Amino acid sequence: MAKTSFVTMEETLAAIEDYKREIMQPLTAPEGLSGDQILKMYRRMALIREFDTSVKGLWKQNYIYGLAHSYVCAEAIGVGACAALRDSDFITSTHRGHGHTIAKGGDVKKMMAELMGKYDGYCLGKGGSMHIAAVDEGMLGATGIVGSGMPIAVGAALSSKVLGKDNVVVCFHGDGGTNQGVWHESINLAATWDLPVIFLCENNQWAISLPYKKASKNPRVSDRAIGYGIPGVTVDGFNVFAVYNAVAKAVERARSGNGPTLIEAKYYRYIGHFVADDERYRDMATNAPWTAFDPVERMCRFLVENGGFSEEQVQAVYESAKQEVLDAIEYAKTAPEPPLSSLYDGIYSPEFMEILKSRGEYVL
Amino acid sequence: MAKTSFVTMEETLAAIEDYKREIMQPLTAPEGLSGDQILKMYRRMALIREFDTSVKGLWKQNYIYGLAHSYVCAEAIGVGACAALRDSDFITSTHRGHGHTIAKGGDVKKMMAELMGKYDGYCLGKGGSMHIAAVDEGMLGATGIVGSGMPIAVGAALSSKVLGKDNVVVCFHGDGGTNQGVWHESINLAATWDLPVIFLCENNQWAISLPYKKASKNPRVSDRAIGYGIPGVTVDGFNVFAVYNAVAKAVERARSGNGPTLIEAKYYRYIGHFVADDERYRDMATNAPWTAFDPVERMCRFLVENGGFSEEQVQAVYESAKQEVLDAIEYAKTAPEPPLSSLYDGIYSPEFMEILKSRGEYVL
Amino acid sequence: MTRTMTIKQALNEALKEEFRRDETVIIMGCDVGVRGNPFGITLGLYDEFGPERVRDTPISEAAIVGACLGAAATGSRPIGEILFSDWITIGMDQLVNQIAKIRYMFGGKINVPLVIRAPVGAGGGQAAQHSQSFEAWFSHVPGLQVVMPITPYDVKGLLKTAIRSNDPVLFFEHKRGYEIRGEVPEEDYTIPFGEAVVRREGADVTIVAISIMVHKALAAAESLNQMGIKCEVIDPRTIYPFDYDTVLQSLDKTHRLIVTHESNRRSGIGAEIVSQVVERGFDLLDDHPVIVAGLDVPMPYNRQLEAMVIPSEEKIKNAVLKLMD
Amino acid sequence: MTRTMTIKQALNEALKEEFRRDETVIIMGCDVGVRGNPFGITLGLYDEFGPERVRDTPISEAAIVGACLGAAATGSRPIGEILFSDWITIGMDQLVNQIAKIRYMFGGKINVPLVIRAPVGAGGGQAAQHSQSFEAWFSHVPGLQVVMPITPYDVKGLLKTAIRSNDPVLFFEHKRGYEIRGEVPEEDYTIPFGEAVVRREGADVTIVAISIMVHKALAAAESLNQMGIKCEVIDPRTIYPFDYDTVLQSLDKTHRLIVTHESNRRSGIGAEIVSQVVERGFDLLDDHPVIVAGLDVPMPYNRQLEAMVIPSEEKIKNAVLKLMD
Ligand SMILES: Cc1ncc(C[n+]2csc(CCOP(=O)(O)OP(=O)(O)O)c2C)c(N)n1
Ligand SMILES: Cc1ncc(C[n+]2csc(CCOP(=O)(O)OP(=O)(O)O)c2C)c(N)n1
Ligand SMILES: [Mg+2]
Ligand SMILES: [Mg+2]
Repeated sequence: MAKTSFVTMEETLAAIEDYKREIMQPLTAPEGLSGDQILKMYRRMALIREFDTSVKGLWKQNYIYGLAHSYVCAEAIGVGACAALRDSDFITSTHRGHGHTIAKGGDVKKMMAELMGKYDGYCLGKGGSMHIAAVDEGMLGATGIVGSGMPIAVGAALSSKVLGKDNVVVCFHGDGGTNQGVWHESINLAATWDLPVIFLCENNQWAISLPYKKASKNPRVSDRAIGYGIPGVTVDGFNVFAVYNAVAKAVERARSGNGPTLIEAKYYRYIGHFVADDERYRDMATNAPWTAFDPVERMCRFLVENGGFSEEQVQAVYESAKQEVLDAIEYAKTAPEPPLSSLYDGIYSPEFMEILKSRGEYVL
Repeated sequence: MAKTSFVTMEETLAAIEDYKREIMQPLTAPEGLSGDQILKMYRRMALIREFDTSVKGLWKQNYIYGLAHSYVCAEAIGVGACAALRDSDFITSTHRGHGHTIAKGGDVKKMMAELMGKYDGYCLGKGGSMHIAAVDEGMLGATGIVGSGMPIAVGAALSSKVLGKDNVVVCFHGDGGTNQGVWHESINLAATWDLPVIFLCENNQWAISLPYKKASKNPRVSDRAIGYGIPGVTVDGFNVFAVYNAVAKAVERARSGNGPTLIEAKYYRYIGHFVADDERYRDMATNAPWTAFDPVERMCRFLVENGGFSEEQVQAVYESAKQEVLDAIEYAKTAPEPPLSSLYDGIYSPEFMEILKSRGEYVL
Repeated sequence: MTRTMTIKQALNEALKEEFRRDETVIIMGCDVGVRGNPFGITLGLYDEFGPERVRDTPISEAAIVGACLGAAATGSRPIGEILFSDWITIGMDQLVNQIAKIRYMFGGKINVPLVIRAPVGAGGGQAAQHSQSFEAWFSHVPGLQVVMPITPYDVKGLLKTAIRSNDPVLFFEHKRGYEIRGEVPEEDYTIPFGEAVVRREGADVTIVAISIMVHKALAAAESLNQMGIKCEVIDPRTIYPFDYDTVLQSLDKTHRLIVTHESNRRSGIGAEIVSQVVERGFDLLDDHPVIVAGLDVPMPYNRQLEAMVIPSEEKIKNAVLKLMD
Repeated sequence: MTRTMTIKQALNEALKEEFRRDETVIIMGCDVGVRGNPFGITLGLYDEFGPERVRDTPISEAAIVGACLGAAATGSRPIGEILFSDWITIGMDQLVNQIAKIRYMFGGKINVPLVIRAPVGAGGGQAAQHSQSFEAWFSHVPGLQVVMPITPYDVKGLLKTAIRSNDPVLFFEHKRGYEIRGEVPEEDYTIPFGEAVVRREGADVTIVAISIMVHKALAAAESLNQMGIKCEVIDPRTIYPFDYDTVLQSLDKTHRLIVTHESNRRSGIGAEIVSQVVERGFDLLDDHPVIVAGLDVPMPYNRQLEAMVIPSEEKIKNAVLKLMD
């Protein structure tokens, strides 16, 4: 534990009371979601949980290079949001891209291969965890620079409008990201132009070592929507249906031409910031009380207690997700490395690379 | 007139009604301002008016090089704000720096010399209009990049706090500037750290050819304060006392350690954006109705009708300001050009320039 | 059929033709719509193509640049305008860390057909924040293309190539060059990137001149011609890709190189060109290459000081004379 | 008395000593306070100097850089930290258009005693947005100083000079160099900017190596020594000002130049160094200078591809062998 910590145990318990009183919403299935759809949501949550739990171990064993940020404890947000989208809709991501990729329907094999730097990976081994992208599934990519995905989402929404499509875009970002300049510019631009984009803040109350209360005087991110003249709402970020409902409403609004919504999904990062985080900046004991709201367990309980599913059914879904991740790991381990000759591929478009090569540039 | 214009005459008249109903405040002298102080405020407004009216002509005659932006019709804001400051307080400026310089007690001679590129100018002829600065008077300089003065103001306020001084800083910026990323970052940072800075938005409803309603969905800039957890207020920007009152209150708050305030002074730019503006982007006829609120005339009327001054007294003050500007023009015209040997002065500190020169660099 | 027109008109024509040809082309930036851009480059676009495709933006350069990327990645061909290239710094992260890298980072799966147009260049007392040219910076960033044409024919053909390209292009127009006149054919044409033009032939010295410096170099060459010195003046037109073959061919004849650009000397594009030339053609050189560039000073406002900083015809002439000595 | 310590420790010590010496020194950046910076550079500062002077910031790089300027202009000596130098792009306008120019624009009236610290460099699979070094960009901007030391002794002495300087300094630490050990005296000392160090003497080839490349160049030199080739390895330590005298003196002996840096080759600092050297000492050179630098590729994630891009000891060796051929 850090000698100095911004958050004491007392403050933690008080924050939990606040969460329970002001944010927490009961987990109730929304009208119009079939049992199958709900199980599919649970399965995606399970996939994320299993995937990102494996990543840490694989990183420690040196199968995964570089850095990796886990989506564990945020599963409800990505999955709730993407369940309200069509396949043809887009999302933009953050440094926590694994969860977004799975939530949007990405393939864990291709993702794990990418994390292991393999040629079968989503980015041919060139991106890794921080730049995971599943463009064909509408996941426009993770970024290692906080806030930098914001205007990209706005641009994708602009295309939708200008090209006369009816795609919407969900722009995921962290609470830390809300204090970047582009956050502001992007929301203002999208609001002014009534673009079909939903700004979804994953407020886990920390930006690495800085609690949100030390990063902004007003702890309620959604209040900022007022300044931009758009709706703003705070929802229970541990609750997949609460997120689904808020996003579904915002999607409807966006798709019908009425512009963006700012949604704050409040949860808590009760795990380390990234695979190598020693959390020396906080009292690790303060994490434990928050685990009571574990979104995956909560969903599991709901399914059995209120969802009309048997424990076995639910367990089987989880197990199949687990197996899928295990298969992905095996697959990725044996997948081929990128050929060295691929080094220059993709710096520019294929047709331009041709020209450059014919001039003697970028020839290995 | 532009074939297409964002603001019709009808909209203009409606906007004026809105202004009258929601924004306009009666011009009443605040408690605690002596007659002398009030006359001094008027004199500064007159100085600005005369100075910036002259600039256009001098520019056309090629006495002034580069670009220049007039503070005409904004006089009440700079003067009202700076009247609430101490000499030791700081201000940061925009591209409309002439008014801010005069309002903070700057010398029109040195400023006019600067505009004419002379060595006696505030910046030794190196800055010109767009970079006018009167550092000794606490005017930390104009900038040609919209929004870029914001974090500088925050830094000056930070110094005040860290060094245990009790200076406050007024950060002037335009409505156009509110949509820059640094605007957001700066206000958030200052709010979080309770820094002694007042963000004063000069909302003239235009950013060159773009009306504010096309730049932001919520036309009320002060609403954004909510998101940052600080007070936000909109005042009559044609009214020197309304601005004074709002700033005085914010200064008190800031000086006693309670952090920033966002003040929106709403007025209207019924003149061209800069010396060479043909205003082809709007119907120039829509300017006229706004001139009814001319802040200098309004102040003049107040002084005579309610201020207890005779018409002669008020006229004499105006005339003396006018004369001061005429003198400044004469002075500047005959002031010496910078010696060519001064070219490299000030790229780095004198001591570092010495070192560089001894190495054979920056030797003319 | 060719007509004579200004660079400004050629740019405007290129934009209109591309907007007509391809409905996915859009433009955004401060004052590009109703005002038609301060220099008049986009005049008439708003009226012809409407507010969906011609977008006046708030002053949010980072978001503009980033939104261009998002739009490009999803099927549009956006053109972003930054009114003075000095302010590209505000959108620098989007440009350098997203736009230039996104195709590569994501395994080649994203197309980035976008153009950022920005006037560069000094003169006219615009001082330190409105006078810079950063082509060297952007040529340092793999993934970007950098274009700096300076005749009406070239701006039109290269802007069309830029708009049709599937890679991000920085298109730098010299703000003191908008009134330069020249011939432009009526037919549609494009100009490939990476092909320099020999603007004047000569056997004594090779002058590689960037953007507005082409015209100053030609003037210097003309005056040197009267003294019997024959300069070859090369306009590379694009900074990346860069046509070193044409430069080396010229050096094979002249054996002397001058590179001239308006941006600062230190770590400027001249340094890159010299370093490439010495690597590729050291033995062609009789003497060391000379760079005639902007002095390493923030641009001063005063007219006389400004004139000292901006490289002139005179300075090129003197450099040639010294080299021929 | 000297002790052995790591670069990380030397930086930490320099900071603590300057904080004790001068109450106007402050630091701000993401995670510099309670966490003591991800690499541990600022460990202990928060506890010793408190939250007024050691400031954890929101993620607002532009405001951080700009606030440093405002603070510097009004009597503080701020140190701003950008966790990866790649993200300086976010504060680029404040850095290039305000910080670098404000003294000059305002006629010399504003002091700018500030330091921006930022780790540079590649390796470890951090991919395209966490691996870049932009020293060439900043040396292109008059008004800035650029420092890139790579021994514990140098980082400590140069950081102190930077903090005490009245001009803005970009202080680039190589993130793969934090554990490099070396001797550091106990007494207070500073190192002037612009003085290179000859790290190894040799008469055959001069290798100018930037930052981490110094260590790779030394390793290459050692191995070449066994083949009878004597390399002189020069560590310039500061990029601007740059010590060309030491390089030219060396070339007077060796007549062969290799410049090596990790940042991209194209328009990199190597190009600037080569262009200056050929201008100042063309006749000293027997052959063309060679630049061994990062390939012009966004940094790939995959370990093998990454290793192809980052310049290695091997590549330096090969370049020397080819030059000696
Ligand atoms: C521009 C930028 N500044 C700093 C960092 C270092 N960094 C990586 S993640 C992170 C915290 C992000 O916080 P938040 O947006 O709340 O996302 P979270 O990690 O909490 O999900 C920081 C500071 C970065 N990647 N980019
Ligand atoms: C970053 C940047 N973008 C664009 C411009 C061009 N420009 C100069 S002034 C201006 C309008 C500024 O509007 P506002 O902030 O409302 O100030 P006003 O001129 O209305 O007083 C613009 C767009 C600029 N100088 N800087
Ligand atoms: Mg967070
Ligand atoms: Mg305005």
